[in-house]
Amino acid sequence: MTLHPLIQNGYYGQFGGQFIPEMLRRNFVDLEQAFDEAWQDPTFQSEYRALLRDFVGRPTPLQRADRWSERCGVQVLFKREDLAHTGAHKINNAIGQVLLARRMGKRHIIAETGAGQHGVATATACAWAGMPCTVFMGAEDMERQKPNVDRMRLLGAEVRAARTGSQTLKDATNEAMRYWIAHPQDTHYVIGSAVGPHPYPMMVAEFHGIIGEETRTACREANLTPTHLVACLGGGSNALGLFLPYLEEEVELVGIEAGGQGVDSGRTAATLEKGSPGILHGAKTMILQDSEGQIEEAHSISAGLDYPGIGPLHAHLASTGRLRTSAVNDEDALQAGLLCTRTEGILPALETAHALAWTLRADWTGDEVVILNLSGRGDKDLMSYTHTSHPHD
Amino acid sequence: MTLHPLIQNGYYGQFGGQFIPEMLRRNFVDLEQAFDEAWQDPTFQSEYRALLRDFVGRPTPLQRADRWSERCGVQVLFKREDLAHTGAHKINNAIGQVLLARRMGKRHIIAETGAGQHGVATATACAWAGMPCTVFMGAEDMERQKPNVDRMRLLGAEVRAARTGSQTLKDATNEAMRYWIAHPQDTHYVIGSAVGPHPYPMMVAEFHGIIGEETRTACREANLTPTHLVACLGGGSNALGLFLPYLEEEVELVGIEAGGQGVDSGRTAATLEKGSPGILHGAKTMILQDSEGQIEEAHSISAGLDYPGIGPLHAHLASTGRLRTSAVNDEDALQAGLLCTRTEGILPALETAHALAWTLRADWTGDEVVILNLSGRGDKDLMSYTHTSHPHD
Amino acid sequence: MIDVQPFRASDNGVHLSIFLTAGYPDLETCGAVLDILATHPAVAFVELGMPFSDPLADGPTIQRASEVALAQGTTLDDVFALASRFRSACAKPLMLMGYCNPVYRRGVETFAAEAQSAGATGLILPDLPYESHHRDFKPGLEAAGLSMAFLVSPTSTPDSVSEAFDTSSAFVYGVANVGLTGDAQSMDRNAFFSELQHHREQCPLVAGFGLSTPADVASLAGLADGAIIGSAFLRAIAHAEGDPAHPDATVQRALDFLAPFLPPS
Amino acid sequence: MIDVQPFRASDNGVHLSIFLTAGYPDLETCGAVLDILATHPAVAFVELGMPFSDPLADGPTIQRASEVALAQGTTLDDVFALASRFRSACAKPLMLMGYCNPVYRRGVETFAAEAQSAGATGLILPDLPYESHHRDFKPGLEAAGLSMAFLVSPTSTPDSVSEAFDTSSAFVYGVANVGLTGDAQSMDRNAFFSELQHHREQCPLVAGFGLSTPADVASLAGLADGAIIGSAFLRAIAHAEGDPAHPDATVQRALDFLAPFLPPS
Ligand SMILES: Cc1ncc(COP(=O)(O)O)c(C=O)c1O
Ligand SMILES: Cc1ncc(COP(=O)(O)O)c(C=O)c1O
Repeated sequence: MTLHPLIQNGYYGQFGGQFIPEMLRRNFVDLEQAFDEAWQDPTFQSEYRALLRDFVGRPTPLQRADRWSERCGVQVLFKREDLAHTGAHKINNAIGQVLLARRMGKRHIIAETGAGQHGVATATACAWAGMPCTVFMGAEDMERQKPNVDRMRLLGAEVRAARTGSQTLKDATNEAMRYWIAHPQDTHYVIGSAVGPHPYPMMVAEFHGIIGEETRTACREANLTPTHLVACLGGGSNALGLFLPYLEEEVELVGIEAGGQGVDSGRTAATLEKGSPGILHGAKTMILQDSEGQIEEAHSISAGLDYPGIGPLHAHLASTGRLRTSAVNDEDALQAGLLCTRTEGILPALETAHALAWTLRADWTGDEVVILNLSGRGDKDLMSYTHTSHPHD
Repeated sequence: MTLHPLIQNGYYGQFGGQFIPEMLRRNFVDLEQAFDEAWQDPTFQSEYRALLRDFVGRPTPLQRADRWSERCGVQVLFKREDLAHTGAHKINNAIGQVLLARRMGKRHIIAETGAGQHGVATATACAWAGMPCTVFMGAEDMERQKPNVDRMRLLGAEVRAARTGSQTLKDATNEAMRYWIAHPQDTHYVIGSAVGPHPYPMMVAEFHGIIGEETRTACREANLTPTHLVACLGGGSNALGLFLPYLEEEVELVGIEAGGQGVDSGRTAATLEKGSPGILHGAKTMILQDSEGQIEEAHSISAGLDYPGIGPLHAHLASTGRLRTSAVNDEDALQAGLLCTRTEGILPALETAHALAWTLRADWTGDEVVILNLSGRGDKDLMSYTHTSHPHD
Repeated sequence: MIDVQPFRASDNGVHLSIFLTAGYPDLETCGAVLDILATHPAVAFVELGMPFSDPLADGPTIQRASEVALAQGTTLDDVFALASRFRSACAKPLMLMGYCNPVYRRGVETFAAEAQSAGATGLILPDLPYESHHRDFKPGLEAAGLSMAFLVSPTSTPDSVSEAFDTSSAFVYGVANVGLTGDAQSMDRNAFFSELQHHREQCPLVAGFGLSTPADVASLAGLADGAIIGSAFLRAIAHAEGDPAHPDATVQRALDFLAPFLPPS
Repeated sequence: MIDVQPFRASDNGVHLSIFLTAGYPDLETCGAVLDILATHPAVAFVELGMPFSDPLADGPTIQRASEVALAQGTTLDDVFALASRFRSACAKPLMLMGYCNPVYRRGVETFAAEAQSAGATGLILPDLPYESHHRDFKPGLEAAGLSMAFLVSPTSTPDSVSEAFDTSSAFVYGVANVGLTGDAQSMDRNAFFSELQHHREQCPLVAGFGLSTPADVASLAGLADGAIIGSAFLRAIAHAEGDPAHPDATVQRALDFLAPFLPPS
């Protein structure tokens, strides 16, 4: 399974491309070639698959969510990425890229992280592979997500504070790129979502394609034909991982953005809904920007969705109508996350909670079969949830 | 697979029994019967198995731990219970007992918890089943393990502080028993380890037997014959779950106790090593007690091993020499946990870290095949680890 | 064969029995209170609690009393010394009440011999199962001439009830409450005790758990031979947390508590 | 066809070019500094940085300068006004340097027309790929008569090097350092620039990134047509964080920085 039919010269429709400085061009040429070769190499595939099984704990279940279904009035199944090692889908990509980097002879891994989930996943993959790892993280995010900083350090990673701009994910990404520009030869940059210059969006999607592939297998075994695939959209990796094997099929693809305090509040991360085409982090995509083309700060209660861009593949799929999108606000996401915890016994990541909230408010006839990508666990979000459920504690 | 051959009148050799007040006797008669029936009922089994698969995420992997093996000079495989829903093996038992309680028509679940892992597992199972849940937890432990208290509350459980004695696990167990004595009819008490009056030790072991069963299957597929099964011993549930299908086989069973600050320091939880036969929480077993028969406080850096008793089945297996035991001190466990994090990319629970430490110091010829029960993840232990690795932070 | 007569009530009378934790509020004061119980005309017999670190069948008051006693270092030897003091002051039955482990740890035979020579009448061990009793405890206890009281509760099966009356050699302890000692949850006490009446000939029946007032005791007339008051008595003699105990004041509080239980003169 | 002559060095000479972020340290002071650059005999041409929120190819100094400029509300219109001011003071080439997105957002044609009428000579957009240049940018820029400078770096493939010289219409920007602007990491600069010599006839070659001293510039003699100093200049004119800028003091610091680059008289 590859996305190649969609790709033309590094573009996905009008979006994508490689808006990168010359100092990195060779890296991208090498990366594209190395990924294509590896992806077709049965040895690489079997090593990757074995790791997904034995280290990551795949396949993850496709679980009937009975109480959730009842509440929505439609059949809902959860794809349990929260059960993957380190607690989210992120590890599928991290382990894949680290394997690839090793194959390419790279000796140092860098990554950016927002909430720390991708940082932890990458640090984990690097610990496993015995490769040094440097994770860039906004200084502000390091304060807010201290436990994940500790986890990365215990895993042997160096965590570097990004002190520019808003000191969050966007700036950590800039810092990682800068470091890579300064150390292009021995270093591989593990981007954490389906964003950035080609081939990253495609490669990250492929590494997450296992989510959709397992979903297909489980559906076949259960004799189910999904009508809707629903996922939250940060950069878009968990969504695309689920959608990938279904792109050509008759099934509705639904991506849920973070509305923040409201899509029109000025404090939102609903990039597809409120953004416009532009160039960020090396790709042409939909971005939140002002009239001067300066990137605006995104806002979401969920650090993993708090990004002013979106994967260029998603921008393309949304522009063609293949991907349906909607936005869910902070408060609704929190409430949906709490409800899922109380009624299903699953504490979902706040990112995931956005997608959950949408299934509660969507208009269902009752005949649909809805698969929701439960992209991660919410242990990291305990404080936000606790504060909401007992505001006076 | 059942333990019946070992059981005589509720005793396992000299240990076990039902040292319970009359007010609970009928509950135990009912429970024993209900469990025996359910366990033989294909409907119950298939419901339980389906939940383990779809909700808990089983089977968990049996992973070759390459760097660990190299360091030990022997082949080591990790049974990845850390990947089970809620982060430890505890959920196998919690979900099993909650299913059983529902079948028995019980309408309220109670549980005790130390570090909070079993409390979270039980609260999770209850959220799934829509049953009210009350978790008893030492007031002291509630302070130390605040995040798990928050998780239980978000899952809809009531957490009640045990304010007697040392205000830890032992006292929470007393409180749970007391509550049950006061509400014997509608309530089921989900004990969290293979301890307590018969049939609990056996029943909890059976619910965890899936660990050993999956291990057997994975070994068969990989054409491996284990020579050693290693697990940490708190109450003994993860150990017995792994050992259960191997009791009659030629394989060494190794249980690692928490040495605390040293088995002779007076601050230890090495019950089998330093304890003597006695009666605690309804069973005759090995316990830490003074010359007056008062129960002593256990000490371990790991809250899940910090218990002055041990499962009576383990006392029996140790007394007959079938179970080999050893103790690992706080500091060695911490260091082994940190090493596993850095070299394998798995942050193990501090409980598990005790078993890991033992594999590092054991005398291996190199021909052994060692299966280590990686009973849980160490996110909950982040502070202890961080403090150790950066004591001056 | 041990004499159950002292536990039997005449006609519609109900013996009052008081439970006191050994070493509570402190060893000295406890002794002074025991002296009162020994001589007080309202008190027919006494249960002396052997403090245990993990008293899982006790409610918060008795639990707390155990904790206080243990914190002050109360030992089994102290329990026996208190028993001797009681025995030297009266002939009322004295039951030692506690949990299996301290007895088991001391060694049942040693324990029984010491208890007997201290003047104890018998034992109540709520967590002792019948099979362990028969195998591990009974021989030693019988050799020392100590009796046993087993519990029946509203949740007991008919078999358990029969077993309790068959096995108890002092009295059968009828749990007057579904719940713990001192737990105030209500239940149909009358119905439960009525059903036990046909066993009373075999062995006296004494009610306990959740009783506190003279009215509680009186309400058992015709239903039980005795009524045990524990938590309410401990609460009555408790002094303010943190204050040192004043034996005289405590003794006075004990007397005040007992006064309403005297038959109207 | 755009005139590359102003960028070409005579014989072994090396043109000095200064990079300055528009709006740094503030709009007024920046204008005053630009006036100096316009008239200073050591300066052959100038890069005016268009501040961008996410300047991922810049080192910390230029990054910080962008942040300061944006925080004070510097806009593209301000950039163009500064360019006009420069153009009205001299005929030296003026390159606008920045990132694709602000240009793309303004619309390439609009941007090009505005830049041209403000007197800009050309553009440097480190994140612009050739294919997008040819498709989206080149037509508009050529129509407005604006030139382009593309980058080559020590990691560039031979194909990329050829493409840079083929496509650049002002000069080729040779990255004198594997690393970011202002990054001091050393490399074999000579070897890299030597290999590029056979392209110089096609298009002038200007070195940048990591250069700061007159010696750095002099060392490029025979290897490059020019040398761009950015971070070092910005650091030189920076005033203490938090202090208000004093245009006169800043101008003096700029003059002090430039003085050593004057040929010995
Ligand atoms: C659990 C979880 N879900 C979703 C996301 C959003 O990222 P993406 O859109 O790439 O899946 C994140 C990012 O951190 C995450 O941690
Ligand atoms: C991860 C983990 N391992 C082990 C234990 C010890 O319990 P047991 O001996 O019953 O497996 C605990 C108890 O909380 C635990 O959380």
